[in-house]
Parts: sequence; C-alpha cells; structure tokens
Amino acid sequence: MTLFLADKVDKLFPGVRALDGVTLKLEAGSVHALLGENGAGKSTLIKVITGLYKPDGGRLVLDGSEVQFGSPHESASAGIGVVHQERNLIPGFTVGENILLQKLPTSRGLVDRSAIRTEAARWLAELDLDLDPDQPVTELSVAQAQLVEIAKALSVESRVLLLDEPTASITPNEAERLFRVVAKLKNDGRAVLFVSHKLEEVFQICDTVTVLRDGASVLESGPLGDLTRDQVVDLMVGRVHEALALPARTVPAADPLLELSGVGTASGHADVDLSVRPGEIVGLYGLVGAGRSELAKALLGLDRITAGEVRVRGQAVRIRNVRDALRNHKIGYVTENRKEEGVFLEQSVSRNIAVTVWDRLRKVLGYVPAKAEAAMVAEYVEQLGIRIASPAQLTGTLSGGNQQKVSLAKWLAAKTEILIIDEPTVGIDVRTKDAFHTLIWDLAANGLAILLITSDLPEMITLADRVVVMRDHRVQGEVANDHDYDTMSQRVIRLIHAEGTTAA
Amino acid sequence: MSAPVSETATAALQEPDAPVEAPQGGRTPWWANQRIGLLILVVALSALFGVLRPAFFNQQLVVFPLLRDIAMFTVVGLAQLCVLSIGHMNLAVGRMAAFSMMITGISYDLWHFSLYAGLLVGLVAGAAIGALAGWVIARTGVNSFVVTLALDFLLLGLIPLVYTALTDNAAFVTKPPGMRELRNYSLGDVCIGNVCGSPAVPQLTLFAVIAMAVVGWIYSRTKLGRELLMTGTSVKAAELSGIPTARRVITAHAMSGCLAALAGFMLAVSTGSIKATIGEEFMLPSFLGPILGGTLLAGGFISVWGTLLGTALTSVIRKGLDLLGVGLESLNIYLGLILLVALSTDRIRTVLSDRQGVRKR
Amino acid sequence: MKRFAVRFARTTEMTLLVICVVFFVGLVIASDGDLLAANSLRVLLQFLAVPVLIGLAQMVVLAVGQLNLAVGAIGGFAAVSMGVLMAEHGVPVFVALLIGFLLATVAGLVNGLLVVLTRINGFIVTLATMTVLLGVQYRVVGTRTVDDYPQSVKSFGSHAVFGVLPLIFLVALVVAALLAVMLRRTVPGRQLLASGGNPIAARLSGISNDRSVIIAHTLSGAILGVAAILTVASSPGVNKSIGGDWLLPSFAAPIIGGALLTGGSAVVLGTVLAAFIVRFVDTARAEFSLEPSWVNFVVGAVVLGSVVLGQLRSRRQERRTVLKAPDAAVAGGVS
Amino acid sequence: GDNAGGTSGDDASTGTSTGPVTLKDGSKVKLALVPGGAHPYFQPWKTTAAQDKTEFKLADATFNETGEWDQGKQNNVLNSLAAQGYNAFGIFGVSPTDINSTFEDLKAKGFAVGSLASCPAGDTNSADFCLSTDVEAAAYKAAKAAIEAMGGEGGLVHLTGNNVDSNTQRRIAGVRKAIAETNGKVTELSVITDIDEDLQTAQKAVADLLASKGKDIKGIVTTAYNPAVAAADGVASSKLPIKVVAIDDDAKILAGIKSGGVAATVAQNPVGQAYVGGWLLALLGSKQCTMKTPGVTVDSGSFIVTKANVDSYDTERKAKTVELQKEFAAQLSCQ
Ligand SMILES: Nc1ncnc2c1ncn2[C@@H]1O[C@H](COP(=O)(O)OP(=O)(O)OP(=O)(O)O)[C@@H](O)[C@H]1O
Ligand SMILES: Nc1ncnc2c1ncn2[C@@H]1O[C@H](COP(=O)(O)OP(=O)(O)OP(=O)(O)O)[C@@H](O)[C@H]1O
Ligand SMILES: [Mg+2]
Ligand SMILES: [Mg+2]
Repeated sequence: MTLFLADKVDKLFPGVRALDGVTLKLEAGSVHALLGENGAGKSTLIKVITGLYKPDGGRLVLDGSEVQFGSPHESASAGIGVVHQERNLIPGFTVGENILLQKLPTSRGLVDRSAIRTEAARWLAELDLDLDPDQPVTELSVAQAQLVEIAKALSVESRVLLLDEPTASITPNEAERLFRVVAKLKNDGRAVLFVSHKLEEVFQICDTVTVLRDGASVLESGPLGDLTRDQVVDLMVGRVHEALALPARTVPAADPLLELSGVGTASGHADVDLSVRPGEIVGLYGLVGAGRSELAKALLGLDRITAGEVRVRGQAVRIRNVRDALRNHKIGYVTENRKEEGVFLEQSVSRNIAVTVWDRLRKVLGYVPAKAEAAMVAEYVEQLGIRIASPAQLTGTLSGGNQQKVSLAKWLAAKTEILIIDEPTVGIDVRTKDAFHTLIWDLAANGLAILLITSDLPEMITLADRVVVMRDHRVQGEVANDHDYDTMSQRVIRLIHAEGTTAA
Repeated sequence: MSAPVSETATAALQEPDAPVEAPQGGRTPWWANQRIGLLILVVALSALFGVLRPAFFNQQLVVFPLLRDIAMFTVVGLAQLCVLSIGHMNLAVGRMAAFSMMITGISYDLWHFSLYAGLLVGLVAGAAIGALAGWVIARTGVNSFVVTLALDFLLLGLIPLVYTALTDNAAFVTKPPGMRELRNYSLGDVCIGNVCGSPAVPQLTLFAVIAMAVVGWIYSRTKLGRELLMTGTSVKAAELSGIPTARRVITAHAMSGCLAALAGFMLAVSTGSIKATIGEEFMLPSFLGPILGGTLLAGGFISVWGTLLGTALTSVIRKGLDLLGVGLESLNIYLGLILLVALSTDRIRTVLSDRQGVRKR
Repeated sequence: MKRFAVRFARTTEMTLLVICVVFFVGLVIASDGDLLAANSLRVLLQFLAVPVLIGLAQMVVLAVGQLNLAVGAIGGFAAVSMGVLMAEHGVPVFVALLIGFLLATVAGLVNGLLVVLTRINGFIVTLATMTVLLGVQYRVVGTRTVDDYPQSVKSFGSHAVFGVLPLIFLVALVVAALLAVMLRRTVPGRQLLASGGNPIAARLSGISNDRSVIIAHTLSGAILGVAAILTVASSPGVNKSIGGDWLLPSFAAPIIGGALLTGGSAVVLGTVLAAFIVRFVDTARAEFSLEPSWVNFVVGAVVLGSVVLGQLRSRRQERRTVLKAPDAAVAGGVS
Repeated sequence: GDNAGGTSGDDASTGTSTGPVTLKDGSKVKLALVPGGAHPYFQPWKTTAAQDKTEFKLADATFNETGEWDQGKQNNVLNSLAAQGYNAFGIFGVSPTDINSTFEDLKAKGFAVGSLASCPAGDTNSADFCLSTDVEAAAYKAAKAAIEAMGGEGGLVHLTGNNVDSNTQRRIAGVRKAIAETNGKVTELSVITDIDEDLQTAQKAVADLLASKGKDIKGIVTTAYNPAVAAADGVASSKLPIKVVAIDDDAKILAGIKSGGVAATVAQNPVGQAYVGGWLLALLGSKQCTMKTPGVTVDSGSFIVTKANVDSYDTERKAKTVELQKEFAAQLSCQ
C-alpha cells in the first residue's frame, strides 16, 4: 500500500533547480532508499516533504489524499517524522525536551515535566539508549546526539519516517542498533525513507530505491534486490563507474616522522604508543568516543599532554598550538568537524585555502600580494578539482565534498609533511570518496606521513598500511593491513572487544 | 614536495560533467549593493534638503562642519569596526577616547608636548587600553560585551578622579600651537602654487582619510586583516588553521582603542578642549555607521566605505532636519522614522534582486 | 536531586548568590547593623523593583538572540503617558495605567514586527524605535515634571508590607516568577528559548522563529510597561529623564546573570541576583559617602571580577573542552 | 550679596546709568536663543524670544534646544542657524571649557554673540558679553539659606550634577564657602554629584542617603534640578526634620515651598537673561552699538524664595531685569 507519494515535485532556489519533477513513493512496511551524489537534491526533497520548503510544482499525497504542509509542525502532526542531515538539538534543553520538542506534553497549560520524562524514556528505551531524559544535551557525544534525534523523529508517532544520513557520524555498532529499530518499524507497517552514502548499509536494510541525479529522479522506486552495487553507483554517477584500483605503493624504510611513547593527556589518554613513518598511512580505528580526535588535538597542543613523549623527526617536542605545529614541525590536521572547524563557511574559497600560507606569502608590513595568493589558490583548486565559479565564491555555498577538499587543500598548500586526517569522507558520495582515497594514497606515495582517523572500516581497510585500534583512550593493539575486508574486519573488531589487553 | 598531488589523483578528483556550483549572492545586480544603495540615499537626501533649504550647500556654515562631523564619526565607526571584524564589541569606545585624550591632555599641560607628539602619546595610550581589554577577553574567554562594559565603568570612575585632581575646570585648557588652527583650517588653506583645495573640506578630514586608508589597507591587503576576518568568521576554525586567535583578539581591540583615541583627538580639536566627557556620545554612532554600511555584528565581514556612507547618512539626515528647523519635539521622531524607511528600502531592494535572480533561469 | 544540586552549584547563579550574601553581610557589618533596620531594608528593596524589571525585559529578548536598545525609551514613554493622562486629562487611575501598559506592550510588538517583516538587524530597528520614542516622550511631557496624579497611585508606590517589603518590589518579584514559569514551563516559552538556542533546529522542529521573536519583543514591552507603572507610582513625578539611564543596567543585569548574547538562555534568577549586586553597590556608595567615580570604579571591578571568577570556575570543570568558547556575538535577524 | 533672605543680588551691579538705550532698527536682526538642551530652566526663553521679536521688531527670533547637551551637536545647531541667516546668538554653552571656541568661530563670521545663563570657564569670555547667574554666588546664597533654616548648625548635604562640569565645581565651592563661614558649626556631610541625569537616579541617591545618614542630616542644599525634585519628595515622605533648599522655580518646586516641604529655593532670572540678552544682541547685531569692554560679565541675579515671598519674588526679579538693562546701557557705546 502506498502510504506516501511525492509526485513530480519541483523546487527552485535562486540560481539552482534543486528538484526537477522528482517522484518518490513510500510503501507501508518497507524501507526505501534515496540515493544520489552530494547536491543531488536528497535533503531538499525531504525538506519539501516536511513542509520546510514550499514546492514550486508537483503534489504530495499522504494516505491517498493530497496534502500541503505549511510548516514542519503540520507534517509532524500528520505523522511524518524526520531526522535531518543537520545537527538539530537545542543546546540548553534536556534530552527529554529535545525528543518531545515538536509536541511538548502539557497539563493545565504548563509543560508537564514528569510526562516528558516518562514519554522520553519510552522512546529512548525503544532505541536501547541508556540516557537520562533530564540530562542536558550539551553533555552528549556526537553519536548519542544523533540517536536522540532519531528518538525525536520517532516521537511524533510517525507512520512515515524520513532519515537523512542518520549513520554519518555513528559507529557500526550503533548503526546496527538503529537498523534493528528500523526493522521493527517496518514490521509495524510504517514507511521508512533512508538516505545514506554508505551503500553497504543501504543494501543491508532497504527494499526499494530511488536514485536522484542533479535534481531529477533517474530511477523511481525500483526494487533494490534487482540491482547490484555497481549498477546503483552507475545510476548515481551517470556513467560507468570504475571500481577504485589504487596503484601499488610501498612504504620506504625510514625513521618515523612522528612518534608517541607512553603519552597521556588531560582528557584521559594513557600509555599511547604510536609511530608514523614518511610515506606511511597509519589508520587509527575505534568506536566513537574512543578518544582518537582528542589525541589528535592533544598532539596539536590544544589539550595538555601529561605524560610520555612526543617525538617529531626524532626530536622530543612540546607543541604549543596549531601554529607551532604547522610552522615548526610541519604538522597539519584535517578536522572531522568540517563545518565548524574545517572551513570558514562565510569566507571565500580563496581565503580558506590561503589561510595557512599567508605567513609564507607576506611581504613588508604583512602585505599579501593578491597575485601570488591567487596563483597559489588556483594551483590547488586545479589539483584537487574543486568545483567553483570563482575563488571569491563563499565556501558555505559549496557541496560537502568540495568543502572537504577546501579543508584539505589548505594543509597541502602549507606543505605539511605530517598530516592527521580525521574522518575525511563523512557525508561524501561514492565518487568523491574514491577520489579522496586516491588522493590520500597518493599523498603517502609522495612521502607524507599520514595518520588517518576514520570510523568507516572499508575506508580504513582500503587505505591504511597498519591499523591501530583505540578504546577508552588507550591503544588496544595494532593490525598490519592485508587489504582483505573479511579478515581485517574480523581482526579489528576482535581487538576492539578484546578484554583489557592494555586497559587497567 | 612542491606538488604533493600527482596526475592520477588530480585526474580522479576532477568531475568533468558536474555543473559548476553557482555562487549565491555574488551575482546581485548593482542596484542591490548595499553600499551603492547607501550612496544613492545620501546623495538623494542631500539633494532633497538642498532643494528645500538652499543653505544646505553653504560651504562655510553647513558643508564644512558636516564634513568635520562625518570625518570624526567615521573614525569612531572604524574603531568599532575593528572589533566587529572579529565578532566582538567595544562598549568602551567613548571612554577609551576619553582616557587617551586625558593622557594627551596631561602631555600638553604638564609636559608641554607639541600637538602631534601629544596625539601620538594619545594613540599609544588608546592602543594600550584597547590591548588591555583584548588581553582580558583572550585570557579569560569572557564575552567582550561584558569586559568592555566593565572597563567602561572602570574608566568612567578613573577619568573624573584624574581630572579633578589635576585641573580646576575638569578640562585641560592648554592648547599647543596648531590646535586652534586645525579646528578651522580647510583644504582652502592648502595651496600648491595657485591651486588651492576646497574651502568646504576641513583639514581634519585628512585624519579620517588616513584612518580609512590604513584600516582599508589592513583588511584588504594584509595578513593581519585576513586573519582578523577569519577569526571573526569562526574562532575554532581559525585556531585550527594556525591563526593565533588570542593575539588577534588583542590586536583588534588595540586597533579599536587607537582609533578611538584618534576620534577623541578630532573631537577635542573640533570642540575646543580636552575634557572628561569626551566620547560620551560615541557609543551608538560607533555601531550605527559600520552596521548601516554592511559590517556584520557577528564578525567576518567589514566595509570601510560602508562605514563612511552609514555615518554620512545619519549626519546628513540630522543636518537636514536642523536646517528645516525641526524642533526637538519632532527631531528624534523624524530621525528614527527616516532611518527605518531608508533601511526598509534597502531590504526591499535585496528581495527584488533575489526575485529577479530566480526569474532569470 | 543530587544531580540537580551539583549542577546548580556550578551555575553562575550560585556564584552570584555567594557574592550577594558576602556583599550583604559586609554591608551589614559596615553599617553596624543599621542596614537591618526596617527602613533601610525597605529603601534597599524599593529601588530594586525597576532594575529587576528592566533587566528581565532585556533578558527576554536576549533569550531569542535579539537585543532591545529601546528599553529606556519604551519605559519612559509609557511612564510619561500615564502621568500626563492622569494629571492633565483626568483619566481614571486604572484606565491610565492600563493604557500606559498597553502602549509599552504595543511598542514592543512593533519592534518585533519590524524585525520580522523588514529583516533589518534588531540592533538597528530598536535603535530607530528608541529614537522615535524619545521624541514622542519629549513631545508628550516637554521639560515639565508631572506629579499631579492621584494619591492612591503614590501610596501604592510607597507602601511596604510590614514596613519592609515594598509592594512594588513584590510586583517585580511576581513578574520575575511569572516570566520564569513562562520560559520554563509553557510551550511558547520553551519555543522561544528553542529559537534562541538553535534557530535552525527550531525551524526544522516546526517552531516559527518569527513568532518567537515577536513574542519576545512583545513580552519585553509588557515588562517595561510594568516597570513604567512602578516608576510612576514610586517616583516624585515623571519627566523626560525617566528611562534615560536604563540601557546599560538592562544589559548588565542579564549578562552578569549569565545570559548568552547568542540567545537560548533563560536566567531569571541570575538577572534578579545581578540587580541585587548592583543595588548593593549603590547602598555602599551612600554608606561610605563614596564619590560616584569610585562607585563606577568598583562596579567595573566587581563585574569584571565576578564574571572572570565564574568563567575560571566553569573552565576548571570543563578542562576537557579543548577550544576556548568563541566570543558570542549578538545575533541579528533570525531567519 | 552676602545677606540671604530676599534681597536682590546686586553685587555685580554698577548701577550708574540713566536708562535703557532704545533700539532704532531691529529689522535686520535674526535672533537665536540656544540653550544646551532641553531643561525646564530654559522654558521661559521660548516665550521671551517671541516677546523680543515683537517688542524690538526683529526680523525673526527663534528658540532652539536641539543641542541635546552635546557640544558637538550644539555647534552644529549654531552653524545651521547661521546658515539660515540668523546673525545674533544668545547661547548657553554645553561645555564651559569649550564654548569660547564656538564663540570665537561665530564672532569671526561677524555675528553678535552673547553667553547667556552660563559663562565660559576660566577668565576669558570670547562672546560680546556674558549675562548669567553667578553660579558660585547662587550656590553660596542657597547654602546660606539652608544654614539659616537649619538654625545655624548641624550637618549639611550638597546634591548636584555632573562632577566634571566646571559650573558644578563652582557650585561646590560656593556651598563650601558658606559652610566655612559658620566656623565649624555646620559641617558638610557629603557632596553627591552626578545625580542630575535622571529623576530616578536622584531619587535613589536621596533615599539611600536618608536611609544611611538621615539622622545626622539637618539640611540639604541642591544645585541641580532632578536632585531638587527628588530631595523635596524624599524628605517629605521620610518625615525627617530636614530642611531642603532647592534650585530654580519650576512649578513643582514652588508647590513644595508653598506646602512647606521645601524651605527655600534659589530662583534665577531666565526671563531677564532672554529679554535683556535679546535686547543687547539686537543692538549689537544691528551694529547700532558695540561693547565698551568686549566680554564683560554681568550677574543676572539670583533670588532666595521662601514661603514668605513666594508670591512676590517675581516683582523683585522684574526690577532686577530693568536694572540690568540700565547696567548694560553704561557698557555700550552707541551711535
Ligand atoms: N536553501 C538553499 N538555497 C539555495 N540552494 C540550495 C539550498 N539548499 C540546497 N540548495 C542547493 O540545492 C542542491 C541540492 O542540495 P541538497 O542539500 O538537497 O543535496 P543532497 O543530495 O542532500 O546532498 P548531500 O548528499 O551532500 O547531503 C544543491 O546544489 C544545493 O547547493
Ligand atoms: N560513553 C560516552 N558518553 C559520553 N561522552 C563520551 C563517551 N565516550 C566519549 N565521550 C566523549 O565524546 C568525545 C569523543 O572523543 P573523540 O572525538 O576524541 O573520539 P573519537 O574516537 O575521535 O570519536 P569520533 O568518531 O566521535 O571522532 C569526547 O569528548 C569524550 O569525552
Ligand atoms: Mg543532504
Ligand atoms: Mg573523532
């Protein structure tokens, strides 16, 4: 039974036709995948459905009758729950209030706190989430916040649930938990829309699929079972997509560029040993919250190192801040938090890339010659294939993939020799992801020492030479990579769950 | 390792068939540009007032003082703009001006400094007090609003104590040679051969021109300016890109203090003496100029020209109303209403240009 | 409960409460206990009513990430309107006060509407309405001081329960309590804070940020209306100077009280406590016959000191946050 | 002028002339009376300007208070008026230390300029003349009146305005002089400055003062408007036996005198300033006369008003005005 239908929906933005006659059909008791590259229009479609954007054409049909939603409030009351791609919690509020924000329970005109507590607890329990509804959301980890958002979407008693990249920032374990919930909802006869760039997940849980390309649907509600992964990718990309084949690369025997021994930090790391040689990609794997990003930040002087020693090129060093790391040690850090820490959304692409090299370009009185700057920027825009109309374009108007390229470009421009790359491909489509993999591979081949932090196991196995596994701020062990997914994933997962190899 | 990215990777990264992403907002028509809109408004209002009261174009009595005012408030605006660029505020602009002029006054009165030596001392004092504010903000991470507000109170207390201790009339009345002249000299007094400047342009405006040039140059051409703007856009990203954000915060506040001192000097010269109440009226105009001109309160974008135009707009409105003989009962009412209407038209223009942008496709 | 206690102990409110107590005890000792006399306490509280209200009026707009530069102009305009209506047009007390209150509320509503409809930065909008209202206030009252209104108003303004608790202070507390309940326990209140805390998320959750902005400004106007009523009742008369010094205290109280300029924080208690602290400084000024210059000096130092202290405390607790909190900027229009 | 209690302050008067000079042709004179900003003190100027216009048959006479207590704004107003053809200016300078520069500018352009109601700080006056209350003498008289009302002994408090205004410094000196003459019988308990900005600040300061020191205070002398209103009200409601001497004769204060809440007030002579000033400026502006000694300063008089003479002091003031005209006639050299 078709529960929901979006029929020939158009959406125009100033300068962009984001949706062009897109049709989407959601069946009761089935999970539907919505696929497409970055900027294909997936999120826009979801926002049109939930009444956040007014469609410029087409109609929406819910339960056989045409509907028009003036605001997300109306769509929520009609039983459409949604998890948006953007982080979506209100900082000063508790977990419970955030979950029930769309319809806070009241009694005698006042918000009923005990009702919030019980009802929120119910939704948290549904997700097997052990959280206190009275806890402020500011205390949550990224993954926990994501799960709270899912609880929030469920809480509107939704018959239709739209999930826009819900798994982008959670671990496989937590994703599994989510999938169990999705399966349950499906059995209850609800319709679920699932957007993800992780095709493994899509094939694991979805029944049918719609593929968008440049705002138009190139496949409408096809059964997923009939398609192979490659076929889906080809549809998204619009031509035959070749599977990634990385050229051979050997790690030259050399002294480590970066070495940690017995490092402890103020955020709780203890006895961390790690080394990266030039030309080597060392993967740092772990569950969300294992302390990998925090370790990276401590290396950059953003957190106190309380024990042990950090050696760069054999010299024991104390790095004070990112500037110090960059100038004196040629260490760069591509952050996992692209939008807040990686790029300056309201600044031009050119400034974003040049930010690390002004020191080098400047002449007397700090004068930065515009020509030299432009030439330098053009070089990296060209090399990384950053799609822009002009270097003056605001970075915030770029797609996620292009933003990520900008975030990386500034470290390449700074000619760093040690690069820490944190979750480089979160929310990035298959093709761009492959390009990034080639790039990282290539950087290593050119002699960079790379510490790659990623929660994407396939990515880790594709790229890393060695995988170091962390748990609870400690190193659990290390696995040499044989680039075979099945054996590697088993070994890595086993390490994560191994009891106290080093843990106290 | 000059080119760490090889051909293969570059090739892989290219997306030959993907459409270039359209720059949003970059393609607005000229008439939707805020600065041009302001310029048109200023010119139109001047013309209107000129028609209603031809005396509006009286060089000596109207244009000269008007330009002197605009010059001074532009510098005040620039003082605020420097901290706005990093997303901060300086509620103590006026008091910083008073503080630095106090030092300048002492240098004239007690140490018998020359006009410009005293100015220099004042500028240094302004930069120092600004740097102090910046330092507290950077060290403690307390909001700039709170820190500068508290500093304002502190100085509000300190300055009268010093004045009452050092002077009889709560003002430094010693005028170094040149101060009296600077007040009334115009470009008409600057001649190269037989060609003299306009008698309608006060020499004091040169200070504003220099300030605008320096600030404009810093923000558009130098590493410092770029780093300030980046810090204003996102402190986190700036810190993680190797910008010493704490130092930039201090720099921005020091620049602000220094410009406040310059504005205080211009005020002292144009009204006559160096007194404790200098700068009392600076706070609102300091925000009004930059913000009308498009500088963002949130940081990361500034406009030096816009500051000049924004300041000019308010000064022209006030002057015109003065000339029309609008009494105090109505003056503020008209002033507020004209401001609102002027800004609403700005908004309407933006909306229209957005619409047009859509229609073109 | 224990958890709540721990959280409260870490808040700005707690810091302020400690400062308040220390300050008060210090003053009592300094005055040889005179401050505990009924009359002294009454005077202390009498002049807290209006500062508390103007602080709250600003807090409520700060909560949606807006600001209101027109606090003094709205309050002053409403106060002189009430005074003139009663004294010179013989309008009955109740009606005149109601009209004044409504005028202030409408002024707030207009601020909100202008911000939402024109999308001009709230800073500029309220600056413009402030200018207009200052003009109107002058037009209404000129340079006179109007005080010829009925005795009932004045006795309301000066009456104190048990000779200690001024009625007007109680009114201010009631307003504060109502506002706290409204922000914490009603749906519009929660929505208002949600809009302030994260406008995008609020919008995605079906909350109209525009509505929140309008509600906040209107509430601000209404609170100022109450402040104006209390002013009329308690001052020797109303003239064009009423409201002239409200602006800075209106910001100082909530910000010292822990409000974020970016929005999302409801710090009713903090605002009230901050008003107390400022009031103690006044009392100290009279007690020690301090020159106002010294008082300003002390206020500056206390504000800076208390906030820096609070910051250091929370810093110590959050050692793990790696980056400094970015300096909050006043958010302009809310989309 | 060293005896208080209702005699005219004629200490500066030379009183040798025969009578006022008659203006021959005022038709080229456009007179502008420009106070520093809006203040009840200046309200009589408005009507007197109109009177000047008809009586002296001037081309125009205007009253402009848009300076808003800002020297820069006042300078702008003056320039705008000059641009509109006004050629004779009676000015109350906002900043006594700056106003000479303004006078010089106007003089340089050939205008007739009089400093009204306030003289420039220091020893020079760059205007043609200064016709003003001798603020120090007025404060001295007020303090004398207060001391008398107090019965010649006890603690006296002085409430005044902006501390960093040279006129305030003169007032403080005047009050101190009177206290010094009591040889220690009267002590100055405190001088409270900076409370003239608005009524509520003044009221709060008075209430705090009374609460903390009320028992020790025998008299209050105020030399600024808002503190005067606040003190009269505060003392009346506290029912303490404190004598209040106020400043100016605004309706509110006269009512206080009549009801006994205010012991005395020092009335100044704004009408005389505007009338005689206008007449002088017309003579100077029409080039009929010049000053024999440019920059001469004349006291426009100050008058102690008590319950006894509250209905008659105006007659005395009018007499002073006539006298002023004579006095100036002697200072003029006319064609
Ligand atoms: N509010 C907006 N104004 C203008 N253009 C927009 C807006 N939102 C989205 N777009 C544009 O619409 C297109 C579709 O964007 P959308 O976010 O729907 O892509 P997506 O498929 O969700 O991509 P991703 O996988 O990166 O999330 C993009 O070109 C984007 O730049
Ligand atoms: N179980 C937990 N509950 C709440 N917060 C946690 C938990 N575990 C870790 N955190 C916090 O989450 C943050 C995650 O740390 P960090 O970002 O270094 O981890 P990570 O391994 O890089 O994971 P991620 O994939 O999220 O980047 C830390 O601030 C940590 O204090
Ligand atoms: Mg998306
Ligand atoms: Mg991480």
